[in-house]
Amino acid sequence: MLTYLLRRLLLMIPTLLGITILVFSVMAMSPGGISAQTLIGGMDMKPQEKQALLDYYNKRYGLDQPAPVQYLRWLNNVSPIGFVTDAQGQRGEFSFSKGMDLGTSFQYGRPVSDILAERIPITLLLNLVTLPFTYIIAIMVGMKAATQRGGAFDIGAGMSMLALWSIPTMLAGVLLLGFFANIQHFQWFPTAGISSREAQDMSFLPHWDQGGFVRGFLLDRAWHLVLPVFCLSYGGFAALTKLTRTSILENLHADYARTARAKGLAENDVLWKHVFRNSLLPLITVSAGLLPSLLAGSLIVENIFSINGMGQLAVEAVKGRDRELVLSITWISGFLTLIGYLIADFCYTLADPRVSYD
Amino acid sequence: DRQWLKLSEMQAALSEQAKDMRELRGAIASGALAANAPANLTTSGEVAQAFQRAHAASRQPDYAQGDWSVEAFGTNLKTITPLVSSDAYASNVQSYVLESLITRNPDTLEWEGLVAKDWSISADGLVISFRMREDVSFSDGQPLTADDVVFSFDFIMTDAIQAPRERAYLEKIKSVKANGKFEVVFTFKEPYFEALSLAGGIGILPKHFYEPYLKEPQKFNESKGLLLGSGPYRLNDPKNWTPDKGNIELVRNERYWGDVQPSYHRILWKIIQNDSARLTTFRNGDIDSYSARPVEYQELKKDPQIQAKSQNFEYMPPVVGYSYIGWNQERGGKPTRFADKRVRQAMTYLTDVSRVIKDVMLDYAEPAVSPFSKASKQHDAALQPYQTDLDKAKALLKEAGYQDKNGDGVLEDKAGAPFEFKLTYFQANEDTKRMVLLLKDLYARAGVKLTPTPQEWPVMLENLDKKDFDAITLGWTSGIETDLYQIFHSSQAVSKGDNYVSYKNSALDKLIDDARRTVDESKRMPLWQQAERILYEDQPYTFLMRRKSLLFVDKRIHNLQMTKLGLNFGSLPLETYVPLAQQKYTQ
Amino acid sequence: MSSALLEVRNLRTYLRSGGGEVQAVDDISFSIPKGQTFCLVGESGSGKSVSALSVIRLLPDGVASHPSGEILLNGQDLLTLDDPGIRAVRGLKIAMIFQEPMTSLNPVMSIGEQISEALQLHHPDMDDAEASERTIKALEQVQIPNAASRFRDYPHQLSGGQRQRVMIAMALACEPQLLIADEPTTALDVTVQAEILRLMRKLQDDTAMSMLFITHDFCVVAQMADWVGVMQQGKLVEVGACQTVLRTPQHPYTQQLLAAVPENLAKPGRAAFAVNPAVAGTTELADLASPALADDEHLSDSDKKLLSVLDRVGLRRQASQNAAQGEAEVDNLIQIRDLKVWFPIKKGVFRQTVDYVKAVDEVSLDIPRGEIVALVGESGCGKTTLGRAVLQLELPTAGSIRIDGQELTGLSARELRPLRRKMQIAFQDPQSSLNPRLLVETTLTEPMKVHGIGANHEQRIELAGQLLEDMQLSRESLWRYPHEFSGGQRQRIGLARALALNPEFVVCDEITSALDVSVQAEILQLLLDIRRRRNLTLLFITHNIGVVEYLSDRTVVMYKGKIVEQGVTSLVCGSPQDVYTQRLLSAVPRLVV
Amino acid sequence: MTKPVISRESFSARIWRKTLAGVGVKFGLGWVALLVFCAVFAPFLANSMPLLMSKNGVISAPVLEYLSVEDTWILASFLIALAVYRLNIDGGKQILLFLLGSALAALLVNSFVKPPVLVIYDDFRSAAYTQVDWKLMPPIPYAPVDYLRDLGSKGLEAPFATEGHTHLMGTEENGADVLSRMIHACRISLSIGLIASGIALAIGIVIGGLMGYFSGVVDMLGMRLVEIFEDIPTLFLLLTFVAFFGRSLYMMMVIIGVTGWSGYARYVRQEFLKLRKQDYVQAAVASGLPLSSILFRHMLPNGVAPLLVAVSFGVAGAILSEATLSFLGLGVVDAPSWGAMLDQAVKSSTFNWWMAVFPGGSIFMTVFAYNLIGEAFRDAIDPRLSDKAGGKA
Ligand SMILES: Nc1ncnc2c1ncn2[C@@H]1O[C@H](COP(=O)(O)OP(=O)(O)OP(=O)(O)O)[C@@H](O)[C@H]1O
Ligand SMILES: Nc1ncnc2c1ncn2[C@@H]1O[C@H](COP(=O)(O)OP(=O)(O)OP(=O)(O)O)[C@@H](O)[C@H]1O
Ligand SMILES: [Mg+2]
Ligand SMILES: [Mg+2]
Repeated sequence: MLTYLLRRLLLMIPTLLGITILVFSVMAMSPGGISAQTLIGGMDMKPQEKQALLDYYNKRYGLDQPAPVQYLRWLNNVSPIGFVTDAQGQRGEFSFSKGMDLGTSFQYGRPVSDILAERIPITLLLNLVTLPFTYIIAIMVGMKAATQRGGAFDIGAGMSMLALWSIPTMLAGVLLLGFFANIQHFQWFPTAGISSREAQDMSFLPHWDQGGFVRGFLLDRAWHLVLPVFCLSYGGFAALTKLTRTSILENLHADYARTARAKGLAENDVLWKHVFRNSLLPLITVSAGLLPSLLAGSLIVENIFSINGMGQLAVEAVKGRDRELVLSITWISGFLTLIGYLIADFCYTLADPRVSYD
Repeated sequence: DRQWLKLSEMQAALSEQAKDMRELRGAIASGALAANAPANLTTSGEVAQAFQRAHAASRQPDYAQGDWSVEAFGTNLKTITPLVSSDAYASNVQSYVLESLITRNPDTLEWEGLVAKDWSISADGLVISFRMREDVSFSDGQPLTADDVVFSFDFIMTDAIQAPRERAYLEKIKSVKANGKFEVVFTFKEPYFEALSLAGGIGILPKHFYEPYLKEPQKFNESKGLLLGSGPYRLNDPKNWTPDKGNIELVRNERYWGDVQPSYHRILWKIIQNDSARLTTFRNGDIDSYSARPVEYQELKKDPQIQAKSQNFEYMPPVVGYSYIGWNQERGGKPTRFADKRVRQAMTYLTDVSRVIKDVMLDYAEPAVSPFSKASKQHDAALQPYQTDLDKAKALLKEAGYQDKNGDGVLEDKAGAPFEFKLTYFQANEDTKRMVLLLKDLYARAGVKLTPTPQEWPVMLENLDKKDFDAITLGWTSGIETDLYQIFHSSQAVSKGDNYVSYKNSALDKLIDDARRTVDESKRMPLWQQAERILYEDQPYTFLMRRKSLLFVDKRIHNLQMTKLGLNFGSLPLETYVPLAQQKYTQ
Repeated sequence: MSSALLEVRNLRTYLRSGGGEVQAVDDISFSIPKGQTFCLVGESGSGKSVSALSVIRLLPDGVASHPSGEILLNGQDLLTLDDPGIRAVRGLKIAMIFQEPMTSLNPVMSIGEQISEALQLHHPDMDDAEASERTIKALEQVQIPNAASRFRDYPHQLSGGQRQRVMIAMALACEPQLLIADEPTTALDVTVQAEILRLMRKLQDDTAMSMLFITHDFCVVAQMADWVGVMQQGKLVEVGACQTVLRTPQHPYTQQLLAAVPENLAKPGRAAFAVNPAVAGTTELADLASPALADDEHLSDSDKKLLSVLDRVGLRRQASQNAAQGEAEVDNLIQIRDLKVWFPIKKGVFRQTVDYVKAVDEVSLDIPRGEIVALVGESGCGKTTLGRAVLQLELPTAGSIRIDGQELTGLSARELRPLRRKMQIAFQDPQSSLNPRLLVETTLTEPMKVHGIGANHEQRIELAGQLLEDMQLSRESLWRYPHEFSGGQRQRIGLARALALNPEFVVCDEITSALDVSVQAEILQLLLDIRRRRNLTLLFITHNIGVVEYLSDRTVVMYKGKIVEQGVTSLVCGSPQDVYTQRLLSAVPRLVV
Repeated sequence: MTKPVISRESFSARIWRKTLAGVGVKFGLGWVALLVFCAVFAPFLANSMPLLMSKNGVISAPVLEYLSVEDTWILASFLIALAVYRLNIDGGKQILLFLLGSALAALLVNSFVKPPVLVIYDDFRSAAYTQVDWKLMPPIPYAPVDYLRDLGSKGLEAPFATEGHTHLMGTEENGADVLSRMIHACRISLSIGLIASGIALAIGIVIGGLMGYFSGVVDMLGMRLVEIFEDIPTLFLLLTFVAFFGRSLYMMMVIIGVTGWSGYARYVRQEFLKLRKQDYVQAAVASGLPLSSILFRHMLPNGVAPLLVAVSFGVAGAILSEATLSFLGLGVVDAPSWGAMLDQAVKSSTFNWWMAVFPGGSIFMTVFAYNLIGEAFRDAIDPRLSDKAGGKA
């Protein structure tokens, strides 16, 4: 198991390197490339002032050097082992404990690590709420469809899931906002953010107060998450439901299910005790694959619901050509995805005794 | 971590209270308390000029303190630390917290003292000395003295501090000296017509708060929420605001020194990037104002639900900027087709500004003749906007050598190159896009082919720096009095200067230099007018229009008035309030 | 037959499939007396499984219907039972085991759990401790070593034979009166099959249960059955006591089936060569060979002759080696020397090779021109790998392979191409051995074109047509797709493809094991016929000893990657020397009538 | 022994028949056919100039004069496709012939069609075109970029709201007729889906095929490449590419294609790994067939069916991608596209239902149609699903 883990982690390194190289080259090859000029937004600056600022950035980020050198510099800063660099960008001796420095965001002027530390939890929260939600619904529907194969429910669910899949997220988001967060229709949910200002002064759990019901931080958060989470998840229903259905159907007709029936087990027990666990296996495998698409989905959902997560940040970073931020966001989301795959594989080992890694 | 934050807030509050108690005791002992009685109880005679309007508001029968003011920003702020921040949103926030020596009177547009009591200017205009009020303190209780003003200047002028823009302006100042505790003297290197506003407009930073950062400038440059001042509102925690909070919240400065206390308990800005979400939030009553595009404005004005809950304003503030099309005259060291004055004039004749205003802006704009607004004294009333004239334009183009030789409908120059150009514009603005599409059709009638080229902001900036574009449409903001130097002086046509159309006219250069040096307004204005006539003739830009502000404000907000500076909504000292009955947010 | 446990009367089972109905079981009647075994035989698709599933009512509800019939278990009609009723019968009174031990157990439940589940289901008051105790007992009963410690094992940790034992343990846990076994040994090796069959007979004796045993192998029938029913297209064409049916089959179909068993096939033109030192003769020979008799001066001439025969047999090994060498000098088409095919086992962070699966290990073998060499051995012993290695489909780790004296190893694909013409391969699975997207014509003519056989397309088509006719297929078959043929027909096309290049040497990898006996017989006869006409050399991989004896001139026995015995077929099969070979042969069920 | 059912139809024909059996798929194909029709004949369906008119006895067809290079090429390609379809030759050759034909058409059209560069749509409502003996207008008499300036349109009018000129689906922000834009936008939606998936498929097959056939080091490196493209959220890659390389329609197709191949590669690899072990592939190797034949004749066609399913979903995904990019403000500029229209609706704070419903509905319908086709196709291919009711084997 340990060697397996180690091997997987080692294999991540070329992938992550590849990701950063790819993104870096895209940025470097793009018209204008990465240069200090893109960092200076001010219009009302005197030429010499501008020049001074340019020099400052050039020195700091080495932006006047050729792209490969810039990349290596960046890589050296990011990797936990490498050469120590001082404030002037001079290279010092080799060290194994220098720590990671994700650099400073061009447009925010803040350490990238700080920014990400703020944003990642939000996006992860959104996704981690979405994932089980998607799964529960998909499994329930898929199961019912499989057991009533060919029936009205099966066909209806299949069609409507496919239809859901086909609705563009932004349309759904805007319609949801327009209808369920609008005083003109149903103002059931808030329009923006993931918690309201008032909730910061509330206790964590909902409770009754002398003034009446206080929804508490938790409930407030949940209330804010309803629409975004729905928007993020509905697209996943179709694929997962289909998968669940297929998987259950396949297992219902498997030899071991027949064995179980021959033992005298009732159909329901066959389904739940034998078929269900086996049918979950393919679902575990795809769960990791959902993560990147969820991260991408966050891009739109966060935009519509004014949630300050990674997605929102990614769009801003790309539009603002914030090299350090773009690079870190990509490799970190890549890393998260890879970890996701790893966890999924690990869960698979737990669920399926046949698989073992040594 | 949320709980932990609250804990630290509480600690800060407690320690401040303890300090207050100590000070209070000291004050009682010295018998100074009487002078510090609550400001809004004092009679009008004792109210400083700058607070007169606010005072009048507080005399309204339904005036009440309380409630929050809630607004929305369309983008997330990166930082609200003064100097480091660069956007209008941050400076909006800062205006509630930082104060300067003087402020402009909304009715007369004259300067009047805020932190300064009065000031004197030397005869040559090079030395300005301000006498300051002695009762001003920062929101943490420390008194504000001349030292703080001197510090503010020195701080900005420190190279390590990332304030190149401010530094560039203040370069004209030779020195700032404290003359005693409450007098400060600014000395200029050369006469400058805007010297007073330059000196008096510096936001006063508390020395005790910001001085430590001189040692760690990097920390300051990268900070996101270092904000403390003497203004009516303060950050709950002046050091630790971060963008991830998703909103910005200011609380009332309980120690505010001003003659009138502000009305709202809190000022809150939410970040809502999606336009329709912002409107919905406004509809739902969760934000107090909504600034609309012309098309929206017209629709929403008719919307009964909006009508029932809000008041709408359309106005043209005097400082409103103008939009233009800049014709690039030099590319890669070679003159372009727009280097020919006749071509530029022809383009202006083709640009049917009144149609743009009518079709795109729905009449919520007025044509711009020059960089100077109609109301400005810099403007020569005799100049009228170019009247659209297709024939004149065609004639001018023909004179400049353009003709359709191959019969494909597009003009060719003498060398046979077709008259095609790309018009660069900022992609995110719908109105601009509509306008460009309209211009495309208008130019087509004269056989000129326009290719719309929307661009991302960073790309556009880069192209401006490299002067890599055919023509561009953008806007400039203006002040009460507008300096032409930065944009039209030929010295600014160097690389990365703001004269990126490479317009050069030595006569204009001389006029600009003279005007800037002339402190006497009556002599300066004719110079500006002369300069304006040259610009009018040369058309380095085709001046388009000035847009009206179109604003919906919640009906809760009372005492909204139009001033010469525009709507008094959000102007300081605060004049608006929410009557008790309509208050929505409790403390 | 008065004490019949199960009595099936006029059972019809119709299955809905696609648009129409299949009359899978058409009016069958039989009965199984207590403690006895009833065997159902018949070819694939004849309705054996459906009959069995009808009895335990495991056919899907919506699909199956029974227009007529009764299934009486102890006089109670199972067809009229409601759902809970039939569930009480399943497992408790009738248990069933299936063909595929690999998939019949739930892969994610431990075997102990699965057995106790059955126990607790039918004995609701049994607590966990007792259930596991009974489970362990059941496992011991089926001779699983260390039953207690294997309780928590998962199915994949067991071998195929062990899994089938677990299935049996599970079926017998509740001590049913009737056990239905649907081809329980078809997927297993002969040696394992023998053990399982022995076990089942023993358990039957112990528990006095009845058995409904389904198989398509008459040899197994001979070992197991008290009663036999022969099915054909859903009908029971012949029922009777085992010996009677096997000895004196009445129905032509039964006769035809019995005749197709390889042992009963007439051996074309080789009867004389078949010196069969049959088991019967061995005792006499052993007597003769005893030292007491050896120095007896009074031995008769005939006895002396016999002794010398015995000597020859004893020295057979050496003799056959000498013979092989001698022949090599004459005409050995294929010469394999010290061939190793090792598959690396990679482990660890960097996937270092830590060990090898020695699929083929130091194998030396000569195949004389024009002979059929049979390669036998248990599953996984490396037969296929060897065959593929000869054709360079698997790269050998070491050793040399020569065809016609030309070295094959180390040649590049380009250099190999002309040699490929000489050697071809045919496969076991008729489903996957033909490209489903290509017309038979393309499958046959494409290789010809590559190797420049036939001057033009028309000529190649003519050749291909000829080839099909040789295979007793119509010429029109050229213009069909593979899925339009039956398994046997496809196998013929597969052979035709192999022969299209007119090779000298063909590897046949279990080409008949997926086929019914009658089809198998046809193919075998065809093969002999072709060999005769084209002077083909064959490496015939199989695990069916009957086929080996019928077909091959020489036999090679492999065990764990090595050749343990080789020689003339009659000698190897008649008096095996190697322990493994002996075990293999003794496990082969014979149609001893 | 039961005789196997002998049917004379080929594998692909059987898949086709099964695919077409459902109701959903017929609807899906119908919708796609409608889109194709609209895309091909867009200039004749919605345009500002008369199809035919007679002035002073002279009959002219202004639409034809103004047909752009693109219009002409699409028409020509369509005709070639029809002709090729009629020819009785096998599939691969048909496709090749079509590609050749339309490339030739592109060449010819580019050198011979010279429509006017500047079109002033207002003129078609001037005397020159109104005072005629008779004229035949297209069903929707507005071009997609005809902003109706002469009619004083201020944009954003609801369906049937305007007097004097009907707009079945209203007008958009700039005053152009929504229906006309919708019709012309079919081209973008169709082409972006097909071309982008085509590019992705080509890359995916090559890389996946190499990985699957050679395995070992090639496989290892290839998988890293796949992971790289898989782990960066596609939308993010798209965003980066578009932001940095500008946004023409073609660029967008290429980018969506270049970023979307990883799934196909994985698929092909798996399929090839499986196929490599198949006996008929082994037999092909044993027969000494050349590598190209093994890869493209024996392996690819057998692995391609499940791939096609993935493609039909991929096409749907590409359409959504375009819409999403438009939504994030990175769409195509002037050309009418559903995504851009939806974006207008979504961005505008005054919710204009016709701007959301029609383009949004079309995106939905198109994606749904492709998904239906893909689904039906998958069911047809996957025997485990379709024939389950029957046998157990
Ligand atoms: N679920 C089903 N639906 C429809 N037809 C079926 C079904 N199961 C079996 N059949 C058909 O019923 C007939 C009898 O099948 P059955 O499985 O009993 O054959 P078998 O004798 O057991 O063959 P084998 O030796 O291959 O197992 C066959 O034609 C088969 O195709
Ligand atoms: N590509 C491979 N990689 C690793 N091991 C393999 C490979 N192919 C075969 N083996 C192993 O080599 C051994 C011999 O396999 P082979 O297929 O030759 O057996 P076989 O005698 O043909 O068995 P069967 O009768 O089941 O067909 C087996 O243990 C098998 O697991
Ligand atoms: Mg069967
Ligand atoms: Mg084998």
